[in-house]
Amino acid sequence: MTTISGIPIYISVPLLISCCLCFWRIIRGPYSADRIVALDMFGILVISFCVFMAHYTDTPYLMDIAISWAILGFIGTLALAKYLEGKNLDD
Amino acid sequence: MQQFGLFITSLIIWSILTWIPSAEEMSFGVVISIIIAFAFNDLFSHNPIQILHPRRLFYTLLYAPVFLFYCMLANFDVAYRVLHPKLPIHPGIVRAKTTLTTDVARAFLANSISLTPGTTTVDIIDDNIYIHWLNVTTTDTDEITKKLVTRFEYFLKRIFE
Amino acid sequence: MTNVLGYIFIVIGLAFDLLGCLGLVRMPDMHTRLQAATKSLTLGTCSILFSMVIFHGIFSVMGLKSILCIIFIGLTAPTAAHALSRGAHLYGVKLWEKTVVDHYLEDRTAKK
Amino acid sequence: MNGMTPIVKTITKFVGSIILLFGLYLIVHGHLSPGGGFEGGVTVAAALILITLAYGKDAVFETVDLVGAFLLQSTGMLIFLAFALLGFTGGYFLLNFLPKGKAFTFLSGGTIIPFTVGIGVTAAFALFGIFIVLVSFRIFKDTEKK
Repeated sequence: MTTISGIPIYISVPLLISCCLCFWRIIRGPYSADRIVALDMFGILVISFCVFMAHYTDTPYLMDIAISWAILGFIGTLALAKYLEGKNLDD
Repeated sequence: MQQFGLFITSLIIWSILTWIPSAEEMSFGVVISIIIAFAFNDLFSHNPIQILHPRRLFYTLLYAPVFLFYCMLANFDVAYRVLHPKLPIHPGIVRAKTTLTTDVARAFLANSISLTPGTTTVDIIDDNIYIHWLNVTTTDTDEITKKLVTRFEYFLKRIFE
Repeated sequence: MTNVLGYIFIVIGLAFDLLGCLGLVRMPDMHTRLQAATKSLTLGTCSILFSMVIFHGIFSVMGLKSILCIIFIGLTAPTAAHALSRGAHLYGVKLWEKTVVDHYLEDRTAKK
Repeated sequence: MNGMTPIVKTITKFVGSIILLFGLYLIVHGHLSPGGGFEGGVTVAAALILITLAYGKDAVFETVDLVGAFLLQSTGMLIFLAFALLGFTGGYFLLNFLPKGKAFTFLSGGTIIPFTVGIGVTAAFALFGIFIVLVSFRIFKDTEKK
């Protein structure tokens, strides 16, 4: 069966199309807020990639990478939201 | 009390991460849980044992299917609006009232509203909760409160207060 | 039988992921994009993770870590959406021109 | 002073301890799973940065300020150096002198666990020190302008 880095092609192609749509919004978005939204959603898509690779290549420790991606994506989004508010950290 | 609750929570999550836990891993987990219980002592729920009250557990079990139903409904709603060629949306940010008082209940109310059909919480100031709504039909505060907030408030009031 | 159930969950997850990203492209302004994307991608990824619980059983490495990941995403994704929405509104992102009403802007300007 | 909205503060209460625990898990399991000293240290620093973002800078800076961060960073380096020098008891530098257990169990690394703990402490507090420096530099510049 045709695979892309271990994931069957009927699963990886829809995910890749979703990633391309996110990239289109990152390149195109008129404000920086639009780009941050697309970046946040891209992080959630990467979690699905990690889970599928862990399942199909039978390497369960890739789940650790999925959890840390969720953590760092959340903190990055919060920091960028704080930047958008236009405040310093002490007020 | 709250340090003990944090200790038990950390130990459970540690045993999830190191499945199947052996004796040496669990003894290391006890040390790490003690470190976390002292590092986070006033950054956790102040009375964690109260969530095990039978009335709260009963309403939590009742709340889960209701929430999942609205979550599924939200996704079909989004699918309909995205796939429709004319894009049938009338967006707007509206004001609603909430009667919940504790911060935990308000946070879960905001998260529930964010995951249900056509609504996202923008901000909570005092008793006003500002909601971005995809399909604005009225701008009256009482009617919006009845339509969007009350269906979760009934459960969350009994779970967290 | 369990395999069929797991594949049903995977198909649901992939379909909602795709629809959410389509909403990210088609919607007219930032708040509506945030709505479509957050809801669809949260449920889509959670259903993919839940399919792993069905494939491997709950008490395995994959199953337990998937449940931890589901709890984490379910708590954090709406919170990130809320912070982003508030930040964008304070930053001054313009709403769509057909927007019906904006009580938040009225109250913020009235307070000043 | 007052950080972000109450919703973010409440969710930080639930999530922050999980992030710190996950960082410590990555540090300690460096020889069995992806991760190790540096990656776990980054996750621990991320937990501290999350609390700083959500609660304002006073919540963390009263326990760990700039001097404390650099002291703890040096302590991590000293842990690494101490275990490396202890190798001379058996003959040479960086010798794995602790007993090595069965492969793929938790205590199979010998001195790898103390080494990764040292690297993790160093990475965590070095990154947090950089974060403090960036934040306070920005405040200093703002006050200077006025």
